[in-house]
Formats: sequence, C-alpha cells, structure tokens
Amino acid sequence: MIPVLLILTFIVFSLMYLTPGDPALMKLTSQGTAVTDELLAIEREKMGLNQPFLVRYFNWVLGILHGDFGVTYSDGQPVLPKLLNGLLYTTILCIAATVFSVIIAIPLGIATAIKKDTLFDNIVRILTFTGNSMPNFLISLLLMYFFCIKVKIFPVIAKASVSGLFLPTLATSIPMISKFARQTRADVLGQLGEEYVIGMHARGVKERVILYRNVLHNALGAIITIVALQIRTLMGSQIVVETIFRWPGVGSLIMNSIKARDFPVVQGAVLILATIQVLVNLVTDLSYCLIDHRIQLE
Amino acid sequence: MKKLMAMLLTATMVAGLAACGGSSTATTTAAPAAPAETQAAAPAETQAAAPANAGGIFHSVEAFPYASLDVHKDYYSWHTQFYGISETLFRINEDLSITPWLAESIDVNDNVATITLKDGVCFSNGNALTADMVKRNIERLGTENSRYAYMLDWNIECPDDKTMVVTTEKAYPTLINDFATAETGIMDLDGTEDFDKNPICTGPFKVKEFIPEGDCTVERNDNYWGGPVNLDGAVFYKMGDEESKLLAMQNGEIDGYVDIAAASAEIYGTDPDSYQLFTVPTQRRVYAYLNQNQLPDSVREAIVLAIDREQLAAYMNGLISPATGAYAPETPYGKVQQPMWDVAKAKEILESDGYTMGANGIYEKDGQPLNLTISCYAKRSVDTVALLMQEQLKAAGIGIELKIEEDPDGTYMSSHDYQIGMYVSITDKTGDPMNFLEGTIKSGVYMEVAGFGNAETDAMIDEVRYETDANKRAEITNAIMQKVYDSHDMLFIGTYNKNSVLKAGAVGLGVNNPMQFYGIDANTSL
Amino acid sequence: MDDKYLLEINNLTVTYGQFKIITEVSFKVRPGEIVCIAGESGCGKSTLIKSVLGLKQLGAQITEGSVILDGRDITRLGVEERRQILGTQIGYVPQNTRGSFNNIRKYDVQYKETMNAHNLPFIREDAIKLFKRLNFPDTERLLSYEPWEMSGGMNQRMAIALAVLQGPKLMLADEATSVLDVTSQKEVIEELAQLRDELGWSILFITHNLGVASHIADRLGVMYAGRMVEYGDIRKVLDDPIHPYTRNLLAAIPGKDRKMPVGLEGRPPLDGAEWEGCNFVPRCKYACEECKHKKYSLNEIVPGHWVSCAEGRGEK
Amino acid sequence: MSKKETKTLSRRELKKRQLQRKTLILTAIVAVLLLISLCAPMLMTHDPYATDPLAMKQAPSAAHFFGTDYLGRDVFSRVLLGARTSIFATLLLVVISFVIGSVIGIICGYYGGWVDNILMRITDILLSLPQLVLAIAVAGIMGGGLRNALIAIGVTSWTSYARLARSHAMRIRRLPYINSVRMTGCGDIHILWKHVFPNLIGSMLVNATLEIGTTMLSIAGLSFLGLGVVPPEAEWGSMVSEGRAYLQLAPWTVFAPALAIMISVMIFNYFGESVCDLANINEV
Repeated sequence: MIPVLLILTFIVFSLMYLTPGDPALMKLTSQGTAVTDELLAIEREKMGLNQPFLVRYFNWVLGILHGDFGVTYSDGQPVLPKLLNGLLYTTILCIAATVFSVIIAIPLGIATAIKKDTLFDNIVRILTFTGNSMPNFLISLLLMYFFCIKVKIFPVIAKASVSGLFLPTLATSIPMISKFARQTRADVLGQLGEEYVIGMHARGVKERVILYRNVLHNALGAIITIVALQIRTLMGSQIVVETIFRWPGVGSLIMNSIKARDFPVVQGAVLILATIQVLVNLVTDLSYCLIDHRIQLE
Repeated sequence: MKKLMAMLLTATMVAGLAACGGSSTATTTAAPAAPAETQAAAPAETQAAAPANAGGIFHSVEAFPYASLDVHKDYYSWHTQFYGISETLFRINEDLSITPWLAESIDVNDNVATITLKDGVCFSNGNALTADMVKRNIERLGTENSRYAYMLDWNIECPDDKTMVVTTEKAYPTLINDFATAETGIMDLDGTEDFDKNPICTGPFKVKEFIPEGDCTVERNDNYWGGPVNLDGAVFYKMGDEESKLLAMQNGEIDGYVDIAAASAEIYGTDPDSYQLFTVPTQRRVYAYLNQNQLPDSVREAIVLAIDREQLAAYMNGLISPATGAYAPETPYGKVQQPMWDVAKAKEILESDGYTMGANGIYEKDGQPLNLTISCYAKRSVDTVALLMQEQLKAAGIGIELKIEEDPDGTYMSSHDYQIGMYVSITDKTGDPMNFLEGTIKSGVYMEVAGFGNAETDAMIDEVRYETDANKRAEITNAIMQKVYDSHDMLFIGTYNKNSVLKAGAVGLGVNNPMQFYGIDANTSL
Repeated sequence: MDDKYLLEINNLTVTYGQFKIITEVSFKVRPGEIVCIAGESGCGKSTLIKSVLGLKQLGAQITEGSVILDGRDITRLGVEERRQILGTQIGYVPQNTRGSFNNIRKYDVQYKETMNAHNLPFIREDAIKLFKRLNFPDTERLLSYEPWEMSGGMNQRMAIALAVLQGPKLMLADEATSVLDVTSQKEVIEELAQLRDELGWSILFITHNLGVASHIADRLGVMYAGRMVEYGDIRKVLDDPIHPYTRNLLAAIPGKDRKMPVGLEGRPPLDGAEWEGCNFVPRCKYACEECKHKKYSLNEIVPGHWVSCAEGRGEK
Repeated sequence: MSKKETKTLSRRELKKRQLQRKTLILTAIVAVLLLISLCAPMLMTHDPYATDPLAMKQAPSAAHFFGTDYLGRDVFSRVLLGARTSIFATLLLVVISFVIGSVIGIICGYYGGWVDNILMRITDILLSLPQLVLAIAVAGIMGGGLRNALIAIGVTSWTSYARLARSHAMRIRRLPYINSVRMTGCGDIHILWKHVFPNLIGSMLVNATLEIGTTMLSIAGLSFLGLGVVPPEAEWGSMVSEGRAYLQLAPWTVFAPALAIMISVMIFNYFGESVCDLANINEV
C-alpha cells in the first residue's frame, strides 16, 4: 500500500517537473503584466525551485511524514486544509451521485434484462446512449436551463447546501446511470441464462427474490467493479460540474494548480486521491469475496 | 543596475502619465512645475451620478476569487478595490487621467514629492487617516509584495498629519501612477485584526462576510468620508463558468458583471431594453512575434501586410477590436502604426525576394515551399486568432500550420524556438508607454523574443525613462516604435475590449473604466 | 373427472415456437404411484415435464389438451396462481445438478427463501431431522455449506429434501440421476422411493435408462418422436413389450445376455409429432402403406397396458 | 428459408441462425459508418476549414445541412470530416486498451498470487494518476496534437478493462467445468483462450463499446484545454466543446457533433451486444 503511494507521488513529481512551464513565472504574470528577472529569481527562491529535483522531492516526503503538506505557491496558504475542505465537498457529491445512480441504474438494468429486446429495452438503450455520449458540461447546462430557467425550482446561483447538491448530483449521475444500467443488464442476462433460475421458479420462489437476492447477487461482482472504476473518473471529471453549479469541491483547485504548476497542491491532491483510490480498490476486492466465497482472500 | 531595472519596470507596470490626448481637460502630468489640479471632493465618476433607485444589494460575480483580501499581497487589491473596500491616494479615470482620491494634491519638485491628504478622510471604524498611517502602509506593501520592494528605498517623512514627503534617488516621473495602483490601497494597520478576512479600509463598503476563494459580501460603510453611499451592500458570487453567468443574468439573479464573453455579449445585444452593454478598449493587446532568426525579412514584411485586422476582428464579435500598433493611435506616443492590410504588396515583396507561386497556391523558393508554423495557446481565444491568421496568410500564399501549446511561457516564449509566436500582454498600462518598452523591446528582457533588442533602442528607452516632459517622451517612443515596425519583428493584431453588462437602469461597476480594478463605489445603483 | 387419479394428462399437444414437440399424449397417475417415461433423447419427454410445470421461461406452450392435478385444471394458470402450486404441490428435480440452487449462497438462506415464498415456517431442526432420516452425511453443518462445496448427487438430494419440507403431492424428476455416478444414482433413487412410501408422493420420473425405471417405477411409458407409443404396468411392458419400437428398445439393453444388441438404424424424425400416421414407419420392420395413414390412437390391448400399434406382437 | 427447411433445424440452431443474421446486418451498418468516415471528402458540401464572416451561426438550411458555426464554417462538412478522426482514433484507442486490459486482467484473475499483486498495484498507480497531469505532461514533453492526447488517455484507459476482466476471470476460474477441462490435460493458454475469454467477452464488450463515447468526450475535455485536437482540425469531441459558448445562439453547433457521437456509440453498442450474444450462444 505505502510503496504504491510513494511510487505514484514520485511519478507525478517527475511528470510535473518535466512539464515545461515555471510556476514562479506563471504566478507573477497571472494578470498579464511584465516581470523582471530579479522578481523571478526572488519568487523562485521563495518557492524553493532552485533546489535540485531530488532534494525537493525528499523534503516534500519528509514533510508528509510529519503531516506537513507544505504551502501552496499561489498564496502561501497551507495545502492540507485547502485540500481537505474541498475534498469533503467532492466526496459528498461523489457519494450522492454514486448512490443515486446505483438506485436508479440497477433496477433499470434488471428490468431491461428481463424484458430483453422489447420496446422498453430499446427506449432505455437509446436513453443510455444519449446520456453516455453527451459531455457533462452539456448535461449540466441543459439541466440548469431546465430546472433554473424553465421550471425555476432551483436558483442558478446555488448554495453549497442540500438543495444545491441536487443538480450537480443529477448531472454527474446521468453518464454513470448509463454505464451501470448497461453493465447490470449484461451481467444479469448472463445470470438469467443459468439453470438455477428455472430451478427456483420451479420451487415457487417469488420473482422479486430470485431477481434481487440471487441473480443480482451473482452479477454484483462486475457491477461493483464498474462502480469502483466510476469513482476514479468521478474524482477527475467533477471539475466541470463543480464549476457550473458552484459546488466548492476540490476539482477546480486541482485543475488550476495543475495549470499553474503549483507542485505542493498537485502532489498533496494526488496523494490523497491515490489513497482513496487504493482503499476503494481494496474494498472492491473484499466485496468480491463477500459475494463469492470461492474467491479466497489473496 | 539590476535593482534600478526592477524599480523602473514595476513602476511603469502601473505608472502612466496622464498625457492622454484631447479627450479630457489638459490635466497636466506630474510635471515638476505645476501641481495637479485639485478635483472636486467626491471621486469624479464621470457618469451621471444621480442614482436611479437608491439602496438595494448589487449582485455580481467574480470568476477567480482569491484566498485573502489583504490589500498589499499579490493582486488581492484588484478585488478589494473592485468590491469598493479599499481606496488609493490617486485614481485613474475612464480617460486614463489621474486625479486625486484620498490625497488632496501632489507637488513634485525633481526627486521630492509632497502629497497632502484630504481633510476628514477616515476608516470604516471611524479612525482618521493620518500621513503616518499612509507611510506605514507603503512600507508594509514594500515588505509584503516583492513587486513593490523598490518602494522601500524611498525616503518618506510625515511633517504633520496631512502631508507626506517622498524623496527618491533620482527624478521619478511616474510616482503619481504608482500611488494610483490598487496595491497601494490604504488599510488601518492598527484597527484591522484579520488582514485576510476583514481589512479595515476607507472605501464606501466594508466586508460583511468573506469565504476564501468563494463568495464575498460587502455592506455599506456608514461613516464613509466621501458622502452618502447609495447601495446597501453587494454580493460577489464565485462563478467560473461563462454560461452559468449568462443564465444567472437572464434569470435576474445577478445585476451585472464585467469581462463577458463574446457569445454572451451577442445574446445580451438582442435584448437592449433589459440589458445595457458596455465596451471599453483595455491596454491588453494580442500580437505575434516574427522570429528574426528563423524568418527572412521579406517574409516577415509580407506577413505584416497579409493580415486584414478588420475582418479578423469581425469574427471575434466584440472581444477584440483591430489594433495596428502597440499603442492606441489616439495616444501621443501611439502616432506611429504598422502599415495596413495589402495582400498585393505582400505578394510583390515575396516575389521580389525570389519566391515563385507553387502549384497549391503556396510560394516556393529554390524548391522549398513557404510553410511556416504559428505557435499559440488556447487562452483568451488566441488560438482562434491564429486560426483566422492561418486563413489569411494562406490567401497570401504562405502555408501555415498551427502548433497549440498548453502554456506559452514554458515553451516557445522561453525557448525562442518558434517562427510566428502569438502572445498577449498589457502594453501601455495607465497611459504610459514605459511598461511595454522595458518589458518587450529592451534587449535581454523576458518578453524580448524576436531578436530585435539592440543598444541604440535601449539607450532611447532609458532616455524615455527619465524624460519628464510628456511630449518629448511621446516623441522618443514613436521613434522607437518606428524602428520596431521597420524591423517587421512584431505584428500587432488586436486590442482586447472589456465587455460588461448591467441590468437595465443599473449604473456603475466601473464598466467604462479600462482598468480592471474599479468596480462598485458610492454612486453605483441598481 | 374421477378424483382417484392425482395427475391426468389428456390429449396433450405442446409446441415450442412454431414446432409441435409432443401430440395427443394422455395418461393418468394415481397418488403414491411412480410413473417412468422413457425414450430416446429428443422424443419430447423433458418437454412433457416442462409443460406440467408450465413455466413460461421454458418456452414450451400447451396448445391442446389439459393437465389436471388433483382434480384442478392447471393447464392455463396465471403466473401467481402457478407460483403458489409450484413447490407446495409439484416438486421438481432438474437434470443438471447445479440447476436447483444458486451456487454461491448458503443452503439455509435458500431454504428459508423458498419456504418464505409460500409463507411456510423454516425451522432448522426440522430440516436437520429430515436430513438424518434421509441419512445425509454431516447433517448438523449441512445447511451452512454452499452448493459449490457439495457434490452433484448431494445437491440433488438437498433439492429433494427441500421439496419434502414444502410437502408437494407430485414430484417431477427430469432425468434426475442421469449425470450422477452409479452410487449417488442409487442414493437418489432410494431416497425418492423411501419418500414415496413414507409421504405417499406420486413421482413422474423421466429417464432414458430403463434399468433405473425397472428398479423404481410402478408404470412405464415409452415415447417416440413426440408420441406415447406404449404405456402400462412396468412388469407388463418390460416382460411383454407390444409396440415394435419398445421391443427394439428393450433389445437394446446391453449385458442381459452378454451379446451386443442389434442397434436400430437412423434417428427419430425431429418433426415426427407433425406426421398424421405412425411416425415410426421409416424404421419399423412391419411398416406398410396403411401405417402411414392410420390415425394414431392409444388403445388398451391388455388391461393396464396401452399400445398404439400391435404389429408383430409375440415376435422377439 | 422455407418452412420445410426450418423444420429440420433444432431450436438452438435456429436461434443461432437468427443471431448470425442480426450480427451480419450490424456489421454492415458499422462498415457503412466506417465507409462514410473514410470517403468523407467526397460527401462534403463545403470546405470544412473555410471561414465565412457573412455566414456565421446560420441555422440549418438547404445550403448548410447542419448550419454553420461561430466562424461561419459548415458544420455538416466538419462532422463528416470529424468522423474520420473521431471514429478511427477512438476505435484504435479503445481496441488497444481493451486488448491490453483484458489480457492483463485475465492473467491477474486467472493466476492470482504475486502476478496478480504486482499487475494490480501497477493498475492502482495508473488509476490514481490524474489524467490531466498526464495529458499536460505528455503534451508538454511531446507537444500537443491528437496523437499525444490519445497516448495520454491510453496510458490509463486500459486499467479499467484490466480490473473488469480480472473480476470476471476470478469468477470463471472457479467454474466447475474449468477444473474438468484442466483434468483433460488442456494447457492454461487453451483454457484461457477457449473458455475464460469467451465467458467474459460479453460483459467486457458492452463496456468497451460504451467507452467509445467516453473516450471521444475525454478528447473533447483535452481539446477544451488546448491539449487535444489542433484547430482547425475537426473532431467531434472538440467541436462539441467549441460550440459550448454558443449553446443559446447556435445550438446546432453542439447538437450535430453530439448526435454524431451518440449514433456511432449506439451502432457500436448494438454491434458489440449482438457479437456477445453470439459468443454466449456458442458457449451455452
């Protein structure tokens, strides 16, 4: 677990280092005004950019071990609180979107699997393609246009409250619902072909029980994998939704610091996101065993 | 020498003598002899000041709110002043004239400047503004902000509460401009507990609630020295996305905002009775460097002649207006401009230099087709400008390929490895040419990437630096620019406009002021 | 309808898609009686069972005739009504040993599920007592295992045990022992016989293995290409087969007299059920012109012994 | 097929015949789609790069089937031209990551042990790497353009297939008949290819065909930052993000490419599903 995080942060550190663009220069010219070499030198000194590459990396790692994520280049504020505050909101949105998608997509997937190749199945199929091939900024804007302008339930300028959570969750969920529904349908179809389904029917077991407690249970393995994979893309693709719906998540902070080559913020963010990712992977592997005891705990 | 350079550059970054041409009354520059005119007490917002409807909360947006409101740090003052919290000794008006604000007047005598403060100016917590407090503010700015470290070398004394005497090493013509920059906003250093969240300043509004990198709410400063404040308060929502601003405006949730995108401007334009559109050219210009070391002179000259700026700007519907020089032709130092669009002449020049028209409409010389690359980047629609240039240059027989970089400074601006390099920067900040001359024309400076720099122009630039007579400064600047244009090292394309929108009936928000850091004030109304 | 029969199949015709699989099959099963249906694969015996079960998913549809269970016509039941009788009235043991239970969920959860489906209480002790009675191994912890941990035979026996708890009257065994090795086969068959004696089940046992049939069945039906060609008491049909196909089938049992039997050339016609006349004509020694048009009918030549054709009776 | 002929087929044969016909039709449709994108230059009504100040943001009309965009370029021709870059680039990327991902996933799922551990740790690292950092680094080091954008996306996109394949492989490895097949002396390769792969192809294909849409959109995300496609080159994803600002003024500039993406995803998905149904039929 730890080596993974270390290797990852080293890769990111070297990637950022290799990328052209000098953070000091970017900060000083952020308003487009000219800058002298002295100023650049002072700023570089302040940012510690003059130290050799490895020294800077080890200083950063040492800092992390003491729980000190360092200070951002852009405004000298400590990195950790900034990240954690944003991360809290992003995680809330992620969980809300995932739960919302799962609640809608799983039954949809099962229904389309049962009613295979009927009109309902084709309509859902077309909807999922639409949901899946529209960029999230288009979905967000259309949702905002509908809910805030046409139907006026929500204000365009949302507050970071529960009501402000609804639209971003919906916008994030639409592509996810498409993915989950398709995946559930494919896996449930696979399971429906199994003999035991008929065996259970022959025993008079209720349809609902067969579907949700058995067919779905067996198909859960692949579905959980897809859900876990979505969590990763979620962390990355939140930026657009968060910006449009003013959700104070960490997405825009990460995006801007990558563009401004704000190393400490990017490193800190990657470390935290990676830890979450590895935990999520661990949980999914564990869940495989819970579902299918044949898979021993490797 | 280095320290001097730093001092000159940062000074000009904001400096700008008020010698704007015929537009405003002959407000003299800070010529040593005549002291600047004293303006009326209230800040001279040239709009009709009578507020249509009093009171109310003004809702606007801020795309990239900073993490703190500390006036002296980084560029935070651009927001504190926009939010009507902080004020500076002098103020830059819409016609780039500089008039006293907190100060009463300034009297410059060679390298000694005596500034007297207005009477009755006080902070929002009631404490009176004293010359000593101004001095301490300047010192704090020098220590907190590396761009103003040169101010620490000034010798400032305060003989009494109302006057401050600033002595500089040598004559410093742009002192008044320095004191007109937002960074020199004045804070009550004793009365402020939290500089980041609630700086106590002299402005018409004070901070009610501030979320770092989030929304900022200000309320009326009841004991504002400059008379009655019309608005009850204002809210600046954090909104990074252009389309959401448009929807919020259409939904009536915000009353106006600045820097609107071209597309939004078009939409607002279709509904004149509910939206007021404002366009004012700023000092930010988009231009192309033509690399002297990689392109022969004839090709560079042909490129300059091949660009039709009118048609190009037509595509940008209001974002950019055509510019044929580093400075606006109205400015005294902008008299010299680049030649106008003339494709025939461009082809003539190429043909006279041995280029023959190839099969696919591209010129060739000894077998080599004239295929060049434009290096550009995706911010401020620079890539769209490059795209349109590609079209026009192809019509002139020059094949073009686009090379998009994620960030210019890290790539072709530092490596100088480009043929045509697009760039955007502020040329004559606050009406003074120095900023561009020293930032881009002087040899060896960061933005001097086209190989133009030579000793002769450097000497002329130094001359401009210390010349206090505005007309003389303009004359030398024109001569310099003539040399730049003759070298065909740079192709000026357009000036960015500051497009703003206000709800019908609303007034203010600094929509006519080219500067970015003038927003709401006592007269702003809904 | 006299109610002394538990199951009556009258003139049953079943189609799959647009193909007729079995036609005009009729026979009756008394309570407590084990009826075996034998025949080559593809003769429609599994379809017969599936039509009795009547599950839509199986695809077989009854177009004519009726299935009467304990006096009640269950040919065209609503889904919910059918669900109620499946399990509590009709038990089912599939051919595929992994076909009864979900492979990766514990037995007791699946038992509980099934019992709750009919709001029957699930008491572990009763189940364990039953396991002991049916001399299952390791009865105490049996319920906590999962099907994949058990052998095929054990799975079948667990399925039968679960059926016992549900208390059906009729058990349908669709080649329940075909895939098993001989020992498990014996266990399953003895278990069924024991349950028939104790609980008075009637069992409709489908097999292609006449050895198994002779051991357990009271009556034997022989099907060919979708038709019941011979039906009667097991002893009568085995000792004195009348229909040419049955005689040939019995001759095909190896090992009775050490001599490799004479096989029957060709294969039953897939669409045999659609023919008007006798569909054994292509392979029947005694086939004549008239056979092709003779209307199929099953008639009782000897009491308790029905045949559709008595040609060449007595010959070996 | 006449009624007589169908009689002789068994039920499963018939269903398989139907599926084969369906797959054939869908392969034809996919071929047509690829053909259109290949010979787009012939079908184009206008020069996709020619800007025209007079015809900016015109509604769809006889002259311009899909109207014109904010620079007066014909959207219809750009969608056609964009088809080539979008479909082939994305298809290439999805197929490559699908193959790499499935192979690694199967190996991890099937063998387990230290092989699984190492490969999975590598996928964890790549999964946690923010795509944006990678994209900017690749663009910075190797320059912008579609090829490098695809590389940036490709480096991490195979990991999702790997994890999915792994979860399936772990399930399939436990199937009873796998042991029996192994008992008959088949080598692992044979088992993997003949039994494990066909079993998980179904679910994977469904995911892969969906990824086509997502990949196109991630190219759009990169173009939005100036990393992906170099204008004026037409690519559906970047056309959608370019048209974003003009959603109210000229919605067709956004909906035309978005529709194109949707239709191609739908075609590939139908195709993917019918192939997987066919694969399941053979296996069951």
